[in-house]
Amino acid sequence: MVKVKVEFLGGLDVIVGKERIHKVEVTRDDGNAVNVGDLIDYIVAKMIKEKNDVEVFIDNGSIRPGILTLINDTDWELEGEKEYELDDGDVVSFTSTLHGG
Amino acid sequence: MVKVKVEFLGGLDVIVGKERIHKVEVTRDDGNAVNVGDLIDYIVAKMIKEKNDVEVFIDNGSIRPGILTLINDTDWELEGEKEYELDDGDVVSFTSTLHGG
Amino acid sequence: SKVNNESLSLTEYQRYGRQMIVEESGGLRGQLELKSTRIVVVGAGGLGCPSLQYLVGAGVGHIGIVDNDTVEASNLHRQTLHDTSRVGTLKCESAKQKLNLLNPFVDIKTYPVRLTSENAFEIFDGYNYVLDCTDSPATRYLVNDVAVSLGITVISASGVGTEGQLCILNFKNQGPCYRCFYPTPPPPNSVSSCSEGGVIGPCIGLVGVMMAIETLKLIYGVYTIENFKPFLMSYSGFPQQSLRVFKMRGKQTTCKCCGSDPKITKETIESGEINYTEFCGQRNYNVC
Amino acid sequence: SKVNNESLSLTEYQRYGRQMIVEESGGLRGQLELKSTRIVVVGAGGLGCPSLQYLVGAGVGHIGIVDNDTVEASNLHRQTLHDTSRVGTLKCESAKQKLNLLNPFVDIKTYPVRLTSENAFEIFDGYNYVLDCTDSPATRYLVNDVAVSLGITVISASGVGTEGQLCILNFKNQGPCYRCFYPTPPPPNSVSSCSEGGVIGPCIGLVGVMMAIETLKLIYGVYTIENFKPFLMSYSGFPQQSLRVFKMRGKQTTCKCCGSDPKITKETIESGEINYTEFCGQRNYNVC
Ligand SMILES: [Zn+2]
Ligand SMILES: [Zn+2]
Repeated sequence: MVKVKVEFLGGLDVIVGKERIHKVEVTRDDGNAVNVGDLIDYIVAKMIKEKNDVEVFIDNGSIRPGILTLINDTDWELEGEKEYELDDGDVVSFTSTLHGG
Repeated sequence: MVKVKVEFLGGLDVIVGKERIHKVEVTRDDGNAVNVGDLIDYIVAKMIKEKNDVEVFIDNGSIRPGILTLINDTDWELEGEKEYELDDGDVVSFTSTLHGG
Repeated sequence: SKVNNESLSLTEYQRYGRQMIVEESGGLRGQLELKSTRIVVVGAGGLGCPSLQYLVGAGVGHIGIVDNDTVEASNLHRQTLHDTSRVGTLKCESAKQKLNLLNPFVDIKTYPVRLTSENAFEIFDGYNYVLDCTDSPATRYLVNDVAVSLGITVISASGVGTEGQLCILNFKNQGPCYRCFYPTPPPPNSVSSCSEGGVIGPCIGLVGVMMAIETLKLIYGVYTIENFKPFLMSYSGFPQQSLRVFKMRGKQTTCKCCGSDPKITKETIESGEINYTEFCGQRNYNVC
Repeated sequence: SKVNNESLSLTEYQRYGRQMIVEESGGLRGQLELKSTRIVVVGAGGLGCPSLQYLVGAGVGHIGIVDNDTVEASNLHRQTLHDTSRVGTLKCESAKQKLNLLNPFVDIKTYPVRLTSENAFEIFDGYNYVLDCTDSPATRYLVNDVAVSLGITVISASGVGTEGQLCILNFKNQGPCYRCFYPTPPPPNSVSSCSEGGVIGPCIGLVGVMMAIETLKLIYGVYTIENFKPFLMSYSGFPQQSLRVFKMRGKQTTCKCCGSDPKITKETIESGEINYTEFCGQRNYNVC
């Protein structure tokens, strides 16, 4: 079990009850360390209320293009993406890329 | 012995070699917990190079009017001022109040 | 509520539509709040120019501008509401002329005077908010004291070099005032203005834009007695842009201005008993 | 060095003195760098207006403005360089007229066209920096690709509602480009513009001012190959103003634009082989 903070920024909070910041506890049945992939599954299964909002978040089995994923304010690409093993207190942020000018 | 980060903002870095951020270790001979008052004494004794810069920082035995003191981004008035006992990792910030417009 | 019976014309709907559809703006209700709000801006310089542009653009109904300085070419890198053709003319008039063109629906009044103990009450009376865009400690104390006495919330900011600070003072008469934070003024020789310390135009400009944003939030009702926590924002432009929010002390019962036994009142200010020049120390400030 | 043999006249010294005395500006050397710098700004809207004001105020010598939109009253809450008297006229011309008055020492060129695969190379060629102040993904990819191909550093920003983002792309041809961050475009229906999503004027304005500050830092040489770390700044105006700096990936060797085997080149862009509309999906963007 791991306790982490999850943030939905850049308007993405609309898919999770309009709350930008969520504190969640995620467990794995097999007892292995919980990674970011598990957290994404948890968000889809437990946090996104409307099922047709899932496609705003997930595309083709991964985070939708145009959404940046940050682990402790760092691009997840530098941290191992879905394989990053979460620790208590980690902050995972998802932010929609903005296009207006 | 305590390891803390000390910041000099709003132009105050001029009195400490133009470096805004300093990591310092402060000890007390009597073995008691190191407080913010001790840190201020340490800054005056060890960090301010030019002795006539001390009056930029200290006035009448305390921090000069016009300088805000923050402990972990909180006004020190809420944290016990000089009596606050420092822990490893604490951040103490001094910032000159600006007046330009 | 201070919303009056005014409504929006079709032309106003079209002009403000892009902000009214943002949820945080409160839609029509928020726009009518803006329209009925009266704001006085002290100083049409590096902070005042961008604040005024966005407050007037947003449709704040009534704006006062207090400034007796004239435009200089050396102001224009940061005071972008003015222009070269206005050098030598009053900043408040230069600003008003540009702002009228930006948004003719806003009523703009100019006060081409230096704010003093004698005139401040008359100028501030009737305004809902004061923006402190001035550049000397003495004027900052005066703005604060008069606003507290009249029960007006102040959006106060300052900057020099590449840094800036912003706070909300006397929030609904419950929040701390400038003297709660700074009971004793700084020694006069420790203060530098934009003219002598220098300033990077967009750094002070960014702080002015932040003032407009905080003002809109006050008008929209984002801050309430329940959720307001005293803060001071500290912005730094170089080497990396950063914005920190410090949690600040609340109203001090011992405060001479807003505390339980205030010595600073309309009477003591207007009589000259509170002497700002003496309090802050004699020093020549070059105009900013 | 790209500093040419130009010097400053006494009038210029007086105009820029307040920023030249700030240490971070590099004094006379920095001012001459500004004077010899050529910047093209794509979009004279909510981001472009404040960026242009401060870059022109600061004395950047040569500015290009690309925009084929005309001013609408609904722009004015956030596009404060324009005004009511200019409604219906070209934004690039409206901006130029104001900016010339602000600082007659700046040479301003207008491009009243929509940026396309056909004209982008010709427009960008010769500029030192591109400011991406546009409002659709297709144009953002085009700006990026052409800038990378020409070896130009891009200051890219965007905003909607009360939020904004900013990054520096293709820094000295070593930093990541837009396609390194976003190899696949977002689905067209996930994108909202300022017109349809709405925007609070000073929130997008603050991001535009941040662009000017980043541009000045690039010109002053604050960022170097040695110290530059890719980042993305994320600004939020409500409920509390916050600015976060995310640490981002570096240049991707697999990037189709700036990687080791680029498929996106002057030839494939200009021939239309790289089809931006198809890549980003068909969708009608209302002009912002
Ligand atoms: Zn007080
Ligand atoms: Zn790339």
